[in-house]
Amino acid sequence: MGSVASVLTSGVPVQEAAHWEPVLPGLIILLPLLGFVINGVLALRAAGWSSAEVRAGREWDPFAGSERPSTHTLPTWIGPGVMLVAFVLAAWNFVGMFGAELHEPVIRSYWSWIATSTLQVDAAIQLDQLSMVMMLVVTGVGFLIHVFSVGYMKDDVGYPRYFAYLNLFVFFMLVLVMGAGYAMMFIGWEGVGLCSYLLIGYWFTDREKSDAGKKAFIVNRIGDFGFLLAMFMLFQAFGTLDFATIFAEAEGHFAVGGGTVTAITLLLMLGAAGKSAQVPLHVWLPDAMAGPTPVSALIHAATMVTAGVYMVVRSGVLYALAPTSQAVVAGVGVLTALIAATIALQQNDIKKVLAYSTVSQLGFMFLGAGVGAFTAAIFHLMTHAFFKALLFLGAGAVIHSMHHALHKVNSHEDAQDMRNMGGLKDRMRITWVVMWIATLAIAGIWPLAGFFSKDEIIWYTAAWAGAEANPFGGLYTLYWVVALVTAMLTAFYMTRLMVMTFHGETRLEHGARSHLHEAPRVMTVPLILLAVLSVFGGWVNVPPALSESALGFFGALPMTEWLHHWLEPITHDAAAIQVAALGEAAHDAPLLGGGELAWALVSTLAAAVVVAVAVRQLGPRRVPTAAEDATPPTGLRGVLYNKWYFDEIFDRTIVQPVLAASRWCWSFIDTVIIDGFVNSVGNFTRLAGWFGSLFQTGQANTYAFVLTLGVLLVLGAAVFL
Amino acid sequence: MTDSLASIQILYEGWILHALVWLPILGLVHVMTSAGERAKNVAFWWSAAVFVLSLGLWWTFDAGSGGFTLESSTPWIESWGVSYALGLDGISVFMVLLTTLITPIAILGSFEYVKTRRRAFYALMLLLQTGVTGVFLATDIFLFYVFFELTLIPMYFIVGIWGGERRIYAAVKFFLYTAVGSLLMLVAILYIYFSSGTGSFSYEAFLAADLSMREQLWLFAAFALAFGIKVPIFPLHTWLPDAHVEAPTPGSVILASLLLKMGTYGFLRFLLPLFPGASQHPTVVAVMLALGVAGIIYAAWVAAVQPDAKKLVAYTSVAHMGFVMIGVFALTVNGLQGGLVVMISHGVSTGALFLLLGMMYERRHSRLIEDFGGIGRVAPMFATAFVITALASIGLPGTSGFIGEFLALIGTFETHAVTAIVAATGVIFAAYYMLPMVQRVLFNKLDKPENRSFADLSRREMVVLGPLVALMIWVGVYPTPFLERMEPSVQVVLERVEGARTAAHRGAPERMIVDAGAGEEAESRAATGTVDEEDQDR
Amino acid sequence: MTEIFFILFAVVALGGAVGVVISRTPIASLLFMVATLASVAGIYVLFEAHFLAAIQVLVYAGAIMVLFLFVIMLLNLGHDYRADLRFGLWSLLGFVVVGLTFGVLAQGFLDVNDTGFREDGAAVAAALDAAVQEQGVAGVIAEPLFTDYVVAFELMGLLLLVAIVAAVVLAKPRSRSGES
Amino acid sequence: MLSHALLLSAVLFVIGTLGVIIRRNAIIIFLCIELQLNAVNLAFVALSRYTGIEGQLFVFFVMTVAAAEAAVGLAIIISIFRHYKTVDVDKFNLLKW
Repeated sequence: MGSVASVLTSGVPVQEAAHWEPVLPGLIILLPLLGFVINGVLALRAAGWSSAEVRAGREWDPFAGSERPSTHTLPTWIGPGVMLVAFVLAAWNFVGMFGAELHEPVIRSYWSWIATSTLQVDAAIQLDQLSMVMMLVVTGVGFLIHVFSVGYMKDDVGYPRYFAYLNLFVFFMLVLVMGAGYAMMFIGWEGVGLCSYLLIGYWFTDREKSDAGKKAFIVNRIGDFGFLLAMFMLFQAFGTLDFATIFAEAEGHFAVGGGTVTAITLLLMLGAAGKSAQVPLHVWLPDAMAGPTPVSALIHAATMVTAGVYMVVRSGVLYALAPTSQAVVAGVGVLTALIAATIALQQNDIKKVLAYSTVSQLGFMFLGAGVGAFTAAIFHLMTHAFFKALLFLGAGAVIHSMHHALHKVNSHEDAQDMRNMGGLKDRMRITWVVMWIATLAIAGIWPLAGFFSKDEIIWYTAAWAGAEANPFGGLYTLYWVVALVTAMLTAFYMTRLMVMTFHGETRLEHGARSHLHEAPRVMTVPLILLAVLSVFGGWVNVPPALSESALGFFGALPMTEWLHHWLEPITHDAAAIQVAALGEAAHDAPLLGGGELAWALVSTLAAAVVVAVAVRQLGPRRVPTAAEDATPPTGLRGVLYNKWYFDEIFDRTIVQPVLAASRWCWSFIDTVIIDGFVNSVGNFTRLAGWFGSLFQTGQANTYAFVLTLGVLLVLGAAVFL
Repeated sequence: MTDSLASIQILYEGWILHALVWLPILGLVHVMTSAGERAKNVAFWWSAAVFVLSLGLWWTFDAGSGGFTLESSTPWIESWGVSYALGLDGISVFMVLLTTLITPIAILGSFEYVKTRRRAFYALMLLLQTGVTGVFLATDIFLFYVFFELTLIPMYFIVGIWGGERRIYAAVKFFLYTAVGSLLMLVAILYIYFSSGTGSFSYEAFLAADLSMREQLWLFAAFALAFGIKVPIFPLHTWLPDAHVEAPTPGSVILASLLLKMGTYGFLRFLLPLFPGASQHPTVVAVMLALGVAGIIYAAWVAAVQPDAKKLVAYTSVAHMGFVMIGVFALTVNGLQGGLVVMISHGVSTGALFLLLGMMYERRHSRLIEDFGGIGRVAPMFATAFVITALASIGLPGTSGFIGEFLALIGTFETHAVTAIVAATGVIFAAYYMLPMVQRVLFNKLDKPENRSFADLSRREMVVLGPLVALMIWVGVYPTPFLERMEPSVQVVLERVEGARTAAHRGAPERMIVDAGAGEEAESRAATGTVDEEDQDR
Repeated sequence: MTEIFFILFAVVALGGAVGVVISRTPIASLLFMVATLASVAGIYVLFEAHFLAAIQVLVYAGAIMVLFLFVIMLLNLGHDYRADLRFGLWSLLGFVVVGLTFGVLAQGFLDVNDTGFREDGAAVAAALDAAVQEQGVAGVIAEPLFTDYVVAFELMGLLLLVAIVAAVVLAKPRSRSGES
Repeated sequence: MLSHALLLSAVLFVIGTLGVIIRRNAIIIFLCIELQLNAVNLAFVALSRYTGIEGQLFVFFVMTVAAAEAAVGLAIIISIFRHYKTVDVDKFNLLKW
């Protein structure tokens, strides 16, 4: 992003506005695939050696020879290398598009994928402002995480396999983001589901980890079910699945608030809820922490989970046409944010806290998309990608060194449990500093990135709550209040995390303390870069109301509302429809009134107060280590600790009944009824045979008797009939 | 390139279909005369040769107007009007190619598996290939019926002799189940033969038979039962798990990939065209869709709790065929094409799955899922192939499974939205039954010592799985050549059913004049305004 | 007049028949059988079938019953008598079925009027008596026997021959197969 | 008179049949069969009076058959007796499969 600022100021020659030729867009997608293929081959080769060793009874140790095993060298360069080239290409195209004031999306179709007489789907990609932003985030943050992974996964046996999966994930994510229609998006949609399945279950020999992977895939599949149905309805209505035609003809086909469009949007929301872990279908994300930490950073923080938000923003026109589903999206978003924030308060596993924090922030993004502030949602998505990735990678660094330390004294304490940490700030200085930056950013403290994006979402919720013709005005006000509360909660649990991990005296065993060391440079450099982005990322889209004020450095920031202008061609139609449907957004908040600037000041000051209070309160308190704190909390804290019992509820109401039904179907219907009938037909014939044999007694008399019976019957028939 | 194509086409004109049907018999003779060990190689090379020969069909087959191409008909039993007639159209070309592809692969896959009476085994496999190819190519109903019954016998012996413990029960059950169905069909065939009055068993004669709606409904029921057992449709499926569990691996592969397709092919070739009135009848369609959906959900649920891996995969076949049924009876172009693609992708993916299970059985002599665990650590190539095949089976986009299921569902949605919605839940249940198996076999701890010596794929096994995996991905990524070739034939079938629907709506008399003569046909078609179809009565 | 004779003969015949069935020893049932045959021959006479009556007594009572007597003597069955009457379910069923058969036969025969099935029954009877007057009792039978039914007559000869051969083969102790 | 005769023949026939069913002794069964034949002959003769001489002719044939049958039957009984040492029908059930 830094390079962008430089290009902007140097004033590159603006190509003629009308037409802009993308530079090798196909290559951006192809590169990660290439990376996957090469790394895949390397992985299979390495796996071949390791399986040979395992078959011979020994464990395979690639580090036997040099410090740097042969299997690691190539993937180290190909994995991140491919990402770097893709990022550079994306940036280059961004610069090109930046100058070209593009209005119509550029669509490149490579081959016709499905071609029946009524359904025509091309393998086509679509380049416009929205997909460009997403591509930059995916490849940019992706590249930093790849570099971090080099350090993090250094002593893992399946190193090439890890990078193969990571590249495959980026490939599918790009297909999702750059797809020119719902069908292409669906390929990426399920593809990233597959990669998250493979990466969560990366250490597949561990049963819980592969269970977590399976759970993620099945829950995603439930979301994809909704997405599929939405696609069928779209095909039914438009006869095609391409974005261009659908969004152009949407207004013609649907009346505002019409039945089908609401159904379509709700089903799309179901798909988004599955993928972006919103309330009913969020259960898989916390378990997904079983995967390696960089995976959590890339997939479960920065890119995959934001796919749902991207899809909602991309189908903005449809959502604008269905106010009810907009209210539902916003409602689900804010509800998720609240629930996840409350759960995060009681979690002890550092990654679980961050996981619930992600779910909560995603809730905010859906709130933004729900109320129609699509730009705000994308803005928060971008800034969130920066500081959440930073938080996860920081946590990864902490876990890495904790693991290393505990390993040295070979104690079996959980390296991820915050109750075993404490006082790491003097050992891991850089990580501590960058983590604080990220925490302040996510808490929404001025001037960091989080403040601008989250504040804009909260403000738009308030603004649209006051819109004249908004049928859900009251509801939006409630959303606004809950959003404010959740923002405070976020500040609190993040500070709790920082305090428990870095402050106070270390609860680590004495021997292990000396082995705690700062992460190697290959891990800290991406951390620092992300920290820079977390600080300056927010200045990309400073709202006009704030840019002149103190909060906006009195106009010094060059790119006020840049992102808004940038995404104008995408969000323009949706905004127009929304204004027509709900009327102009109000200029001051409901209930207490006050402008955007006022409320921005209030929220950032409140956040600052919460952080200060939390540091002062939690700092001195002695936290029991994991061993001592055996009894799980009870009462309200217990409910939060047990994640509002979502897992148990789903297990008892859905999973067990289906399993029981399956067993019943097999044992009863299949074996007893159907097979029973089939076998009984067989037995019936044997039975008839046995009955017939009764008459063959062998004595002449019985035959005489039967003979007479026959005579009787014949005579009787002759005489009487 | 095009003129060489033309030359191949001319080259292929008359004899190719007959060659495809009867070459395996020559192979059979050669196998019987060769020594025991060499039998498998001879059989493999013969079927591979037939496959290479059939590849020519892929390029020379011009879909044209959807009717039969490369037709040839010589009288066989004069007095009854039975002719030995073969023909190829958009629907059967893929089935024939699937047959010629799967048989050599199944034979190659059985090199280590079959140890006793090898000559007889491979002879039966080639006989089976002839039977199945005959079924797909016959355009004379009598000849079709002969081949339909012929395929039963080798399969019966393969399951009965080389099978597992309860093979006799399974083989007898399989044979009786199918025989009962086909006898009913024979009755129906004879009924049409006599009522059509043309005194010939040819497909055109049967198409021209004008049957009242009541007759059509009864005949539909008879045919549907015979093919329903073969497909298998929901309540008639209990022979499949037994047959699969007890059958030897190559038997299972052929059974899953080819024999099930004869059922669904029957629906497309006979039920829809011969009884258009009945097949578009609302209650009939409702019943068939209900059975199809029930099959999908029921089979998925039952599959999830199977301890035996082969039985699990057998039930998944029932689920996949459920998709074909809803696709076919949605009576839309997408539905039918979706059904056809599911048939192809199921043939490839389930065939590969059974081969993989066979390899597991060869190494560990057990089919129970819990006997395995952590195979991924010990056999990475095997694990990769297993995961790709499993993904194709549950229909991940980018694999053939998805194309079929997506088209079938979208086709069904166009006419029967609710059915499509319920059937779409099958997508979730697909993951519900497949992923636990993949996890319990490949992932989890490598705790059992026997699994440690689980050898990875040998070169032969890679050659067996290679083409199947490649086909799964090719159809998933670039299905257009398949869709183009099947399109015209599907249109022809649909027009017949459409024609019947408009005739029924216009309150046509009880005895529906479906196809009496060109003149009337043109007039009735012009009346309904659909495009005039000259080659309708070729 | 003939009515009384008929009743007499009928009673004797019935008594004999019942005797055959329920008598304890084969010899007794054999003698009852002879009595029945004789009374039936009497009835033949009442129906003007004099020749047949003679044949009945001569062949049936004389030859066949004697043959039976020989067999009974040969197998000296007389003394080892056991109650071989069979009671129980089977005989009950037997009675029922036989009773029903009798009911059906009786029903069948009741609607036969006095002159047989044909209307000109009486005329036929008269013609028959005239023929008897003219050709004699034997000639009446001989004439059709040797003209229309000569084939049947020859077949009868053949049948008897076969029966004789069969009887000899069956009854002869099979020395070869050591069956004796 | 005719109907009485026919009734008599019916009774005789029925008694013969009953004898065949309930008696165990092969010889007695044989006698009962002869009795049945006689019943039929009686009916023939009774009716031949009013329907033509053929009736009597047929009785003639029946008698021949009866004779032949008696001869063969008794021969069988003798050979069975030689093997089983009894003529009780229940003892030999070769007919049972």
